[in-house]
Amino acid sequence: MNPEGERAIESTERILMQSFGRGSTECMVDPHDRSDRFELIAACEGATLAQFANDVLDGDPPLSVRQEPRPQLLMQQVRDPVERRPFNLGEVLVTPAEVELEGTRGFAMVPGKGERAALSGAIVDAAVAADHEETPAIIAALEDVAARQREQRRRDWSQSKHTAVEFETMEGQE
Amino acid sequence: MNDLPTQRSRERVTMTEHTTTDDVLPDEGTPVATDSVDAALESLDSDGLEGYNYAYLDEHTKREVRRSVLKAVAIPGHQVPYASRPMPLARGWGTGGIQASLSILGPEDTFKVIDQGADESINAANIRRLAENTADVPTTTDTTEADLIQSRHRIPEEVLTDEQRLVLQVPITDALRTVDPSDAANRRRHAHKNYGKMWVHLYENVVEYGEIKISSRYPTMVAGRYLMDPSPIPRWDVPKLDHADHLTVLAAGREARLYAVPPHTEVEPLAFDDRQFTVERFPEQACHACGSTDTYLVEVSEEATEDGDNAFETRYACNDASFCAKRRKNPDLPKDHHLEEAVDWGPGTPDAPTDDAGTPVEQGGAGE
Amino acid sequence: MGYVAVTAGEELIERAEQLFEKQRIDDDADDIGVDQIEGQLGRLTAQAMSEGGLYAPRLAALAVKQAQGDTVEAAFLLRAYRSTLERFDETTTVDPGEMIATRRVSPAFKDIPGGQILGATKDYTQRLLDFDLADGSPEDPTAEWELDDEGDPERLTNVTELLREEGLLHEPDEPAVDEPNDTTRESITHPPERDEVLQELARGETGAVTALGYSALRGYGQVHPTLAEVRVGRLPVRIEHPYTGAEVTVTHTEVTESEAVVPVYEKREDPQFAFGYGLTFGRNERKAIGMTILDASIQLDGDDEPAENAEFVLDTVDGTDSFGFIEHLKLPHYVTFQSILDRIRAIRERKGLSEQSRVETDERPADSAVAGTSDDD
Amino acid sequence: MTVLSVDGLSKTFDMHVLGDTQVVGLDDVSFDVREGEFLAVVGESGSGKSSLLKCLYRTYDPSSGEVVYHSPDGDIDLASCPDRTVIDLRGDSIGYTSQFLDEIPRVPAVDVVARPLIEQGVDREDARSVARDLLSALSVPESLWQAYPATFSGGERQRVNLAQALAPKPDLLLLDEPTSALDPDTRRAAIDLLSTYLGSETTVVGVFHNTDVVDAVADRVVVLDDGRLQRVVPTEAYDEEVVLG
Amino acid sequence: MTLLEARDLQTRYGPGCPRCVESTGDRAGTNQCPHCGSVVACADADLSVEAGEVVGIVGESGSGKSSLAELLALERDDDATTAGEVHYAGHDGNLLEVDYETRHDLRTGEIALVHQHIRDGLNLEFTGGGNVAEKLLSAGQRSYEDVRARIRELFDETEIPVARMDDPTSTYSGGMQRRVQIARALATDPDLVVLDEPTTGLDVSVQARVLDMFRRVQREEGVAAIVVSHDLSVVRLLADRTLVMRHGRIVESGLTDRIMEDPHHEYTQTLINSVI
Repeated sequence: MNPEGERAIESTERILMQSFGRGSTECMVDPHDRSDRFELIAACEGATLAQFANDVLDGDPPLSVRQEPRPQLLMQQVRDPVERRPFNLGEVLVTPAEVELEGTRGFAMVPGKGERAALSGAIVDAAVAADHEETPAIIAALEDVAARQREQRRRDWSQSKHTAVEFETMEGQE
Repeated sequence: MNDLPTQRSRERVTMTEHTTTDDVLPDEGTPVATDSVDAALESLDSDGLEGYNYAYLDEHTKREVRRSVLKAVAIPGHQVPYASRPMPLARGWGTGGIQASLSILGPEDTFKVIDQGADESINAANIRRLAENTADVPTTTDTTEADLIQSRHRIPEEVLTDEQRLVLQVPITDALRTVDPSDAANRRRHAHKNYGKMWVHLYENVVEYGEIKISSRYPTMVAGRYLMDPSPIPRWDVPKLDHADHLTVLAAGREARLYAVPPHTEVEPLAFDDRQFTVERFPEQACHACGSTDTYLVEVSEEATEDGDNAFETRYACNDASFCAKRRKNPDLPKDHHLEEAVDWGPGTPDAPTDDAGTPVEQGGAGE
Repeated sequence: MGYVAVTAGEELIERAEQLFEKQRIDDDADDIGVDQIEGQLGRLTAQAMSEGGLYAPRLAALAVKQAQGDTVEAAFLLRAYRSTLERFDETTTVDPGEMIATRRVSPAFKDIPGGQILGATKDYTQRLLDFDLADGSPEDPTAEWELDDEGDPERLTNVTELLREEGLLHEPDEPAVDEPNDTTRESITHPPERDEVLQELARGETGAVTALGYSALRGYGQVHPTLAEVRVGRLPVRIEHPYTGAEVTVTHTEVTESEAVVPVYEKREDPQFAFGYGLTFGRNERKAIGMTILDASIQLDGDDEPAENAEFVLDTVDGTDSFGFIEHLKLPHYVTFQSILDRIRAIRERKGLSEQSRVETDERPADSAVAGTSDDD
Repeated sequence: MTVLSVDGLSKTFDMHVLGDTQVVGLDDVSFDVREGEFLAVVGESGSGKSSLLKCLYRTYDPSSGEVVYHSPDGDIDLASCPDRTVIDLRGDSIGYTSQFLDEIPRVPAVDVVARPLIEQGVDREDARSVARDLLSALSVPESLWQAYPATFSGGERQRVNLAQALAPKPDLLLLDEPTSALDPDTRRAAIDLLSTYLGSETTVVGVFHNTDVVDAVADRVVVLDDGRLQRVVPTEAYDEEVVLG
Repeated sequence: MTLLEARDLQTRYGPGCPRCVESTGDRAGTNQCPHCGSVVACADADLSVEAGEVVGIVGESGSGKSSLAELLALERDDDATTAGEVHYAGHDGNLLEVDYETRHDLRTGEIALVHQHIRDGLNLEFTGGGNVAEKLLSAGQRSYEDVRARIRELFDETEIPVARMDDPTSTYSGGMQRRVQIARALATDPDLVVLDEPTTGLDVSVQARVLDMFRRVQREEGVAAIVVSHDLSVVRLLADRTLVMRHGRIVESGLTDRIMEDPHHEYTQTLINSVI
């Protein structure tokens, strides 16, 4: 093992000392796009979503709940790389919700047990779809989520790469 | 109640389908308060957030279990696989029995739960509490008043009627497991009615011990076709299954199999013509509480009160606690006291050990 | 007399439970928060999720707290909770090659594309008790790191794919379009399909998977694999958006993946490696590697070694099953015990032994051989 | 009355292992065997004596010709009848023994001799009794009766062999040099036994090495030379030839 | 009386093609089809067995003799494709096509197979008597004492010490285990016993005794037998008639002594000349 290896081990230990649970996800780009917005809402903090939802509800728009926010299961299917056959890895707890806000539907799903976040997310989704007056603020917040996600992801990756063993033999090749 | 959690993905619930097939939510959804998100949440049916379904299991699951029970009734003694759900009880603590019971129970049914003969044993109490909490059924400790009896390892002494159903909790579903741990191999044996290995087990029992050594879980042929593990009921209870009036469902949660003995079905414990099946003997013993000599007794060690030499003494007591309570009030009460016609049913209590040939157990009439 | 009928059973159950709950608050220490468990005891919650077959970090932390740290009990709580929930759907199938890895080592190759990334691990350090941890929270040791900006995470080429390109690993048949079997819905009948094996192993109990996997290495089996790769990272959880139909990511699951080559050559005329695969929720390399060995062993379909017998492995690795059944032995068994007593006495009488002993209470545990080989559950 | 009619019997061996060469064993042999007679087959070594006997017993498959056995149930061509007919005849009508004991390892001598009788359905002890008599008549020491023949001398084995052949008293007995290894005294005992034990209901066709045996027991002599029949003559006439020859 | 009549028996491993049979066999010099790679383990096999008769089948390993014997013993190999007809005295129809029930009954009552490998035929954990008992109990006997009596009788007949009948079969010598197999095969008085390589795994000295015992019991009981062996001396000792197999075909058949002393087929001549 060369000095690089020792350095990598030290770095590794340091990462381990950090606490876990950062929970970053991949970022997407366009909150106007329904699919992208879904992902940003899913990654957004519940409190933020609830705040926007309450803002939207301030105008007392007609609201009906098409799917009650309730924890449900997603069976995660993974393709086994040996036989390339899908198998069921296990279930993931999510909370979906669907609303109709002033005639516009909104759908959201958040990880874990999060009825409030899911309902808020669905309201936010519908509000943006209907171009509610809160839309610019929501978009800004979701864009901020995207930016933070991206930054977090890059930092995690850089940290991991900081523990990568660079063998001397590789240098000539690269 | 709204969605079926067990739908296969080919029946994938899209949002549109979801609302149209939903029998609770109208197409346009549930209008809710719009003061705030929390107010909206609160105005939703609280059942949708917190509550459990009737009888804990969702309707689809119960339907599936009922279908499996029907299949089991149609093929007496055959083990039917079913999708056993994780229950809020540990595996081995009656998860199969409770799934069968909860699937069969309706609000008009009276439910009785016994564990090792006693209604008041802790595990019976726990199961009864689950049924009470989720299925809202009345419960009883009186065998003759129950519509459905869930039991761990006993069949009540009082004769069950054709209006009653018995659910036995099953730890191990296959009688052949004793001679071969492989379910795949045993499944083939059942398919081919190939029970030679079990017969050799009995034969070698006699070679080694002079008689068949099996205590409970006595291997039993059902309707002359399938070999059944009757669950660890004592041998005493096995003859009660033969041509019984009631339906018996045997269900295992951990092993995800259930099977049944329909009413009026032949149930025959495996034995030799000259080494016969015998039930447990309680020679010269009677229940110290009610005086019964025709019931299954268990030994009770008690601190001796008078005799200073022995720290403990052994007494015998009825295992069926609720019937014992009745007998204490009325010592002559027959086991078929509640029936219009007496039945020649159930084992008596032979007083002497059996001889080599295994003298047949006297089929003592009820109440002898 | 209080023996035959335990009266007031329900009240007693409650009291026992209350006593258990009291243990949690039995001293002056602060109540441990679910956040703390999720954040600081990540391995514990990961194990509960993995064995419970349910990815829900916060609820897993709650379960761990409620179970006072008993992972199997926590996994059991998750499973029981799970069975009250509806299933929204299956996710779209994800390829593990999409994993964003935070750790990746390849014991098979010194040098692999993307490099060996040690990530967060204490594998290579001395196992010494760190008494500093006993008091106070330590500083972030990475605070002073001067990180190069490595850009967006790269997808690391799967080592098995490298081997496949070289023809050392067989090219599978056309991937089945069928839905995989789901063992949580239809119980397995033997022999199992491979997808059923993988699902059951993925939610197997860590100790059982490790022990059985080890048994094969120890000599009760032929599989002594070379790990092609062990990775820890995150896999996207994706559904089809109900409005747009596009695949969208709801969240990510942290998983551990292990792949091994096994020098059991499948075809004589064209030797190729056999393979083992392991994948499980959370950070649990031990279990993933154990699963890999068991997957490879089961494919050998041997009769004599436990790890090669699919029926044996799948019947014993599930923690909830084994936990419940082992613990049910605590339940009263006096009906069946009476039946056993009857048999042993009859046999002893036949052999002319101990005519008198039937009423002696101290004979109860006698001749454990018969009790031990009884057919009682 | 004729018991066996041999007509145009030939046997050719196709030796694939020797480069597909053909070896002629018998060439157009014809003769009759009369009921109850003792027919000796003589000739130089290699003249086809053993081949003839084996063709009669169907151990060799005749290439052409007929061997008609005039059984009480009708004529049977031993050269062409089904295998199963041969098996049945061997079971109760036709016996054969060679000069070598075809023994089953680890079977006592007395049981070797008794076996054919037991297989014919004779009671086991009765069969052993007959066997003991025969062994005694052939001067096999009593100490050997319960021993395994594998340990015996050549002469002792041949006596066991002969006893086994004689025991069931077949209608037609084919003997291939059964006395070759016997000393003169035993040979005489064997000769006596052949006439006394078998009696007139057994027809014998035998190959004998020693002319004294031929002299003593044979009614007629079949002379073979290089696979061909030279002539069939009464024993007396054959004796004269030998003397004159 | 003809007990068993088999026509055109065939066992094939592999997908098969229309040219499999014509492209394999004695003349082709192989049992593997050059077109589809299938192995034609046996084909075109006709034979019959008379009541009480012993038929030997010889050939080197891979000649198809065991495949043929399995078909005759109604043994099923799920990996193989089989064809042909087996008729059995007293039973209508082709036994290769009967349902499991009938096949099971035939195999517990009338046709017994003595497996080449002890483990295929015996459960070594059972007692020796238990192995025989299994056959009797499977055939429906329900009297313990009758079963015991029959086991003693069979042990006596097959020269196994009766005193050992309650010992685990795993403690028996190889020769005794083979005898238990034979006792088990004879337990229900079958009409036909198929012995697959009856001397496998036995010392030479033990081989002879087991064969002699079988020959005696076979004659006494009048049971027909099919004896499969690569060893000419086994067949020579037991069989009245013999079939010689090569490349999945019967190349020659006849009286056993005729096969031994006047072999016609080139292969048989080689085989006979190869005997040490």
